[in-house]
Amino acid sequence: MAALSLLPPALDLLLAVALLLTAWRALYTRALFPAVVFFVAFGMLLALAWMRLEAPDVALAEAAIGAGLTGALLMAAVARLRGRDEDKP
Amino acid sequence: MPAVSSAVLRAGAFRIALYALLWGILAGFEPGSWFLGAPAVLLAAWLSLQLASPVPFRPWPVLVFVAFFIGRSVSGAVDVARRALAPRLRLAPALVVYQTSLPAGLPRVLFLNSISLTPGTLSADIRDDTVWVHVLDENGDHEQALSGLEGRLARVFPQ
Amino acid sequence: MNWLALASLALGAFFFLAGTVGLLRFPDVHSRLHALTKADNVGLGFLLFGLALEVGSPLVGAKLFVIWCLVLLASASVSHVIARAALRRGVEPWQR
Amino acid sequence: MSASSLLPLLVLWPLAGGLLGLLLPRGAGPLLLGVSTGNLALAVALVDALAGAGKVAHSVGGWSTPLGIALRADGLSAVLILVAGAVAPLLALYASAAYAGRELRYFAGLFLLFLGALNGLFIAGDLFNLYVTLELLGLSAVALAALGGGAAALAASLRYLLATITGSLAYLLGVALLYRATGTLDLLQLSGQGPALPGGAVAFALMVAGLLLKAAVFPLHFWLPPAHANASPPVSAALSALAVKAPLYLLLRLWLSTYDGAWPLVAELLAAIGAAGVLWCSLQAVLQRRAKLLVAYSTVAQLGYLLLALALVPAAGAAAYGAFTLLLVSHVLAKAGLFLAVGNLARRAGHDRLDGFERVVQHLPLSASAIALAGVSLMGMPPSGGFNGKWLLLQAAIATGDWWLVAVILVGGLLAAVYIFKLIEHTFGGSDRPDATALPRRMEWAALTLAASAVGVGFLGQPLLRLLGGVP
Amino acid sequence: MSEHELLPLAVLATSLLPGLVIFFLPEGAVRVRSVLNLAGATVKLVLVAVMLWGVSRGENYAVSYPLLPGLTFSLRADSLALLFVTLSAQLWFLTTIYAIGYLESSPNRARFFGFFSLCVTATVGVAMAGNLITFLLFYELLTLSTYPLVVHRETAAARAAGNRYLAYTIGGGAALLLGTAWLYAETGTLTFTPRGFVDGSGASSPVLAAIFFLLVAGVGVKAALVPLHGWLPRAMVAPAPVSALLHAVAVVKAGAFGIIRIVYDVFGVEYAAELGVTDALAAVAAVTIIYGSLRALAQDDLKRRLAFSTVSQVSYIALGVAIVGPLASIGGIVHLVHQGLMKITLFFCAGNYAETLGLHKVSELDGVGRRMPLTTAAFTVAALGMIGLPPMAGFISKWYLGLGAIEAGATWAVFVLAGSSALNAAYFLPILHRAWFRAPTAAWAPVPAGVRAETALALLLPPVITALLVLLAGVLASVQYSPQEWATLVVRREFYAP
Amino acid sequence: MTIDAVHPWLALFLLANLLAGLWRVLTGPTAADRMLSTQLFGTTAVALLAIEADTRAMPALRDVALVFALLAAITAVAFVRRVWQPREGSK
Amino acid sequence: MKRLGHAVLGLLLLMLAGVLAWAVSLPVAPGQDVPAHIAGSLADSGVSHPVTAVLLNFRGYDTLLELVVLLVALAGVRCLAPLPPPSGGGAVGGVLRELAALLLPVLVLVALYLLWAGATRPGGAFQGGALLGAAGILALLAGRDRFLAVLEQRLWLLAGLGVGVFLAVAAGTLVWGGTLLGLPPEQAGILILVIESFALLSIAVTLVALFLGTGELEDRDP
Repeated sequence: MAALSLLPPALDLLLAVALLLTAWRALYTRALFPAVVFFVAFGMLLALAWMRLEAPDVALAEAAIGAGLTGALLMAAVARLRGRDEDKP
Repeated sequence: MPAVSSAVLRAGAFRIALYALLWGILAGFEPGSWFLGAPAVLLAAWLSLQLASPVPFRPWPVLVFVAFFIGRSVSGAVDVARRALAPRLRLAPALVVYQTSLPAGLPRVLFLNSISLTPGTLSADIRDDTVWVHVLDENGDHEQALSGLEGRLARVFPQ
Repeated sequence: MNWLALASLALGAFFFLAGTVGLLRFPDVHSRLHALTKADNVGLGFLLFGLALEVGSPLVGAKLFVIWCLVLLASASVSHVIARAALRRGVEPWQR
Repeated sequence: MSASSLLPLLVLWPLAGGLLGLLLPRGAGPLLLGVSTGNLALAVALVDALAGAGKVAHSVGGWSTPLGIALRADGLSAVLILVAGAVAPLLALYASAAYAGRELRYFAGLFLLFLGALNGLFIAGDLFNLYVTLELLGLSAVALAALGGGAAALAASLRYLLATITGSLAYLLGVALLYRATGTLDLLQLSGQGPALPGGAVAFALMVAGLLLKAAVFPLHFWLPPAHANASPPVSAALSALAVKAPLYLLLRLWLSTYDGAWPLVAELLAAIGAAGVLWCSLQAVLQRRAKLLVAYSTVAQLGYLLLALALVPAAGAAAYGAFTLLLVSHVLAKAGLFLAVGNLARRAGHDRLDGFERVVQHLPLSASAIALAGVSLMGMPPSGGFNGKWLLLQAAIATGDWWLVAVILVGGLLAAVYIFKLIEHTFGGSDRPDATALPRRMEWAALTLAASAVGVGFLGQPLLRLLGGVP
Repeated sequence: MSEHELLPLAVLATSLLPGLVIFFLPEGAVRVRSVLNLAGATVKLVLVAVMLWGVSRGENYAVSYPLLPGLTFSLRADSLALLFVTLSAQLWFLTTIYAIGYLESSPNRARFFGFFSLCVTATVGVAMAGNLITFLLFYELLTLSTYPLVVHRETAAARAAGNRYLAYTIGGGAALLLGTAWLYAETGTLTFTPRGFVDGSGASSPVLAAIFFLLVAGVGVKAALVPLHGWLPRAMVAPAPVSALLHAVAVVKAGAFGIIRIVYDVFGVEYAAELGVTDALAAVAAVTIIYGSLRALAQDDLKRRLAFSTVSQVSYIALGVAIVGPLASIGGIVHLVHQGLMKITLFFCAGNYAETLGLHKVSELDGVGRRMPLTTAAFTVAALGMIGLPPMAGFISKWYLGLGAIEAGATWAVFVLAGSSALNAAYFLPILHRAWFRAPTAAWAPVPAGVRAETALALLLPPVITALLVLLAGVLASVQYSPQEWATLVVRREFYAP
Repeated sequence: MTIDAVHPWLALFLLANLLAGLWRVLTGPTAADRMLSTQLFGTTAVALLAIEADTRAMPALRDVALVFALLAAITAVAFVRRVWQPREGSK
Repeated sequence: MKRLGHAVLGLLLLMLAGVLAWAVSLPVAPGQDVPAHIAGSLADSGVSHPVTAVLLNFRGYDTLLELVVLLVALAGVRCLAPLPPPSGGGAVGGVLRELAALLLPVLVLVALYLLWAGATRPGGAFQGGALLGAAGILALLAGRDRFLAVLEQRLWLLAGLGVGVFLAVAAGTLVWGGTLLGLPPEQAGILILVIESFALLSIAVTLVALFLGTGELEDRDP
């Protein structure tokens, strides 16, 4: 069972890695579209992070705003900047 | 006031019941919840009627279809898993064309969605009655699988 | 009951894995869509089924079922629209 | 009106004004001017109240902490609210000439909401409330940055948006950790507790990282120059002068109060970052070929000074704290004036390339003077607010024996002189262009007034320091 | 606020306010501008005279305003300050007249006269600064207000010269700032005190020596000490009144004046000597004197020759200060005034040649004495004064310097002075020879219609007056209120006061 | 071994799975390929939330899962309808 | 070299993540008595659920500011110079139309459920409004945009209503009670419901308008 008690930290570790990774890529990816996708992923992961922090109300808000709407909004924004960098790495 | 057809009335009642059930599931059938729940259900039902005209269906074939669908889904997943996890990719994708006779609207959309969830097929486009289906393995007998699926759906929605 | 739940959870996890592997290994958008729609949804179904068994409350089970249905609907629709958009944009499906 | 009610009013008033600005179909200009002037009156009233009491507080909803939110103002809050309040009517004046129609309406709404957020942030006594105000401030800044801009402004503000949201989230994560560890969000109750808390260091790192990103401190400044340079002049002025100061203010509060100035390493790190920022971004400013980019890089460089001052506060005390405040105040005024003035030049020339300003000194003498006066403060020449801040900073650095910082401060001042005079030099010479459009005079006067007050505050060092009070 | 506080402020205001108003006057308002300028200059002269009279009777004129804790803006009219204030007030008056004539039809005059007035304000501020921080304040203001004058013509050459000027002076300002900040950190005060305030402050000698060099390097840039002189010859692209002002009154003198203040009122000349820093200063000054003269010899451009002459001559002041002793000090301080009078005459004359006849080079001056006798006479008086011939003012300076050097046992300095005088003669006498004794090589441009004298009156009067002053300062050297007597008053305070 | 003990492993596994999906965002090649991983994220997040709701006895997390499920399609639909429209000249 | 850089960066990220994870897994403070505090004051707050009580009463000020955040976001998008509207592109497919028909009623239902849930468990106007907004966006994307006409006419009124009502309540409490948002206990419940409902509507409208940007919705500005 000792190994088991290490699991939650491992889970948090993985989550933190994912958060940092997506945040970093969202900010530093030159092309706009991949950056936006990373940001959407970041938002979803953040909802999971709030879950781990035992803040279900924040998680709920994050799920609604971060996971669902931010994506749509950013897509609409990208559409307005068409012809820049979609489909490019 | 325009006459409300019996089909609409029946569909309305059915949908109210459905959404009430949903509300109940969400709110845990708490009595106090219906204070806001009842208007919510009515609103949802009204909206639903605005968006989709009533589609008559037969209850029993629905259940048959659900069972069939779940079975096909699982085998679809198994199929994909096999292909994904195999050491060498065994894919021979192709686009297949299929003519459907299902009525437009819910039946046809259900058909398209079911195609995507059953083994080896993915509905990729539709124009008029022609469905483009993307298949993972061009060697399978897709025509038969698709018509089988279509047949079961046709039984759910009588024309 | 317990073992059924466990098996169901394991199966769910397995399909999730398969879905991800497919997403990474398959050669083009269309075939990746196959992997996502089929494997992940079924994986989620098994997982939720296992969890529902575990909890044993019909209300929770029903809620989980509703969730699954919604995911199914969303995922099938999304895969169709993406495949359609890909075709209409002129992305040719990969061929051997 | 009791002094305590001033605090909520400072938030409600501009917020209500902003809402009206968005709702009302016309009358945005007078609304903007009226509300921002009213806000200045409130700020002055607050300063007046503080002069007697030293501190003012208000419990929102009547709930005591940790349940409710407390609003508090001390000397630092008052100074910042005052300077923001003083800048606002001038920016409003400028904007009411620079914009018209729907642009003016959106500017009015957004700018007043921005002002409300700023006030709210400076009086917030609660970590989560600080987060919300920070978010409001960041978003209104992004919105302003995109206002009326073309595709370049839009792309820049999108990146600004991503940066500011990421920054807020990092800060929020840190707040969540603190809350988990203590069960309170109140700054007073948390004061001094930070370092000893389990996870306190991580929370600190998260919050600092988020704030530094939001403040565009080198090397997290990448988003600032495009965003500030592509915005329209009153917006650039508001952003460069005010928006980026708020996160630094918060950083100071957190570090000095919640964390009690803990960990010498933090001081060293902040100083190192600040120094690198001063040098690198001053150099970047020198190398720019576009005036607004030059000014934007100057902002990042000046933020480096603020960070230096901040880093010295635990060791040097009042001198560094005063340096932080005076540098901040003078930079607010100087940078606002500078951006407006450069905006005037650019508006006349139709672009902001340095080598095509076409003898503007002849046609826009007031704007050229504004550049010079703002430059005096930015270079830290006496008499100016910038000099006072730099003097105190030098004293602090000498007192702590940080000679390398002394060198950085001086070299930074020299580089500032280089880029300011590069700007000034390009306003001389070139060919005449009599066909260029004339500018409304108040656009020139607003710039000049701001720049002149950056120099003028050099004579208000003593009263400002008295209002500021000791290191909290 | 008493008159004792008001007067220093009023002296500043007489040039500051007209300057600020002029900025906002339309370009065409020539009359208003001229009246404002001259009125300001006149009032300033009167006020300065009042202060001179007061100070000589022991009155104290001072005003201060706190800037930061421990930091004060402070103006004080002590005898040394008044020496410089008087010089700049007089010369500003004359230069204003000259400039009005010189720039009669050129563009951007509002800007020019605005900055011109600011420049004088800064100079007066430098003179009356009661502590190092106020000194620094006006010193930097001087930099800023002279820059637009240097680039006034807006040509590429002017802007290049402006950039170089800034590079030097801003760098100097930084050194001065560092020295000041460090000094404050070490001693806790910056107030100018007769015989200095650093002695006994507890700071270590090496630190104080370092501070001394920082401060002197800071002011040395403006004083054009070699090797910090590079900006000066280039700044010659500016209009003649600007050159006159830069060389004779404002910039260069502010630097030299700073050296005096730092040595006397910050360190105290005896303590500075104890630290050993005066020897170094004397050496630098000596090198500058010789180097500047040698370079002047090689210039054909008249204004450049005068510029290098300035480099050389200003260091007489530094030399006088650095040789510890009352007589040398009198020589140095009095030269502050004398050099100003002489050099401004020379630049006025050079400007007249350029403006009236379009002559810029030494080699073009053949026979100019016949065409412009008054100008050339004024030039001659000033040039002879520069060489150090009695009864011109320059003789007094060199006399005291020489005596002082012997008194202090620094005989090497006498050789420096002699050498320099020889060099001065070598680069001035040929000019005089050409002007008076050679036949003109080309036909002169005709005298403009409506001008009766050899050139416009506004251009002619100022050099004639300053030339007369050069003569008077030499002849009446021992009359009360003469520069020499006033310098003696200053020195007495430094060396003999209790 | 109780069944609860499986949950952390399961969650860890799913999270690792999700992380692997990030690779697709990085490499593309088409914008749609990148979008696919957000679909994967959505489904996985629902699963994770359902598991945690059980493990931590926080039924509210199921509402979060529900919201995820409801909104799973929106981003992708917005993508298709706004960003990834047919190019000019394609069939 | 680049590879090495990536490796180093990866390592750094991993370390950073480790620290973060460690911090998250720390035990919650034993002395934390906030829930008890809240329970003690709940009766006065007008709502039975701690979270909503926190959001709307104890921390109502934060909620007000958050509503303003949304408004700012909307203004930010709407103030952009009108760009060419997004190419509507191909026709809406049948699948999408049906998806909307099936999902929209459920979204509305769940949105209202969340509003109701707010009184007793996590949920409330924000989450509900977000879902309702999402419903609007989905409807738009699926070509079900008849409701646009209403938005066009009354956009700022609808979007500003939530903040307006809230600000009015806040100002009222400040003027009459001397305390910002000091809700009288007897009326707290109904006031909160009023605020919540308007907020729900405004949030949804705001989100939809946000999505629309400047292209499709005719700007009714002077």
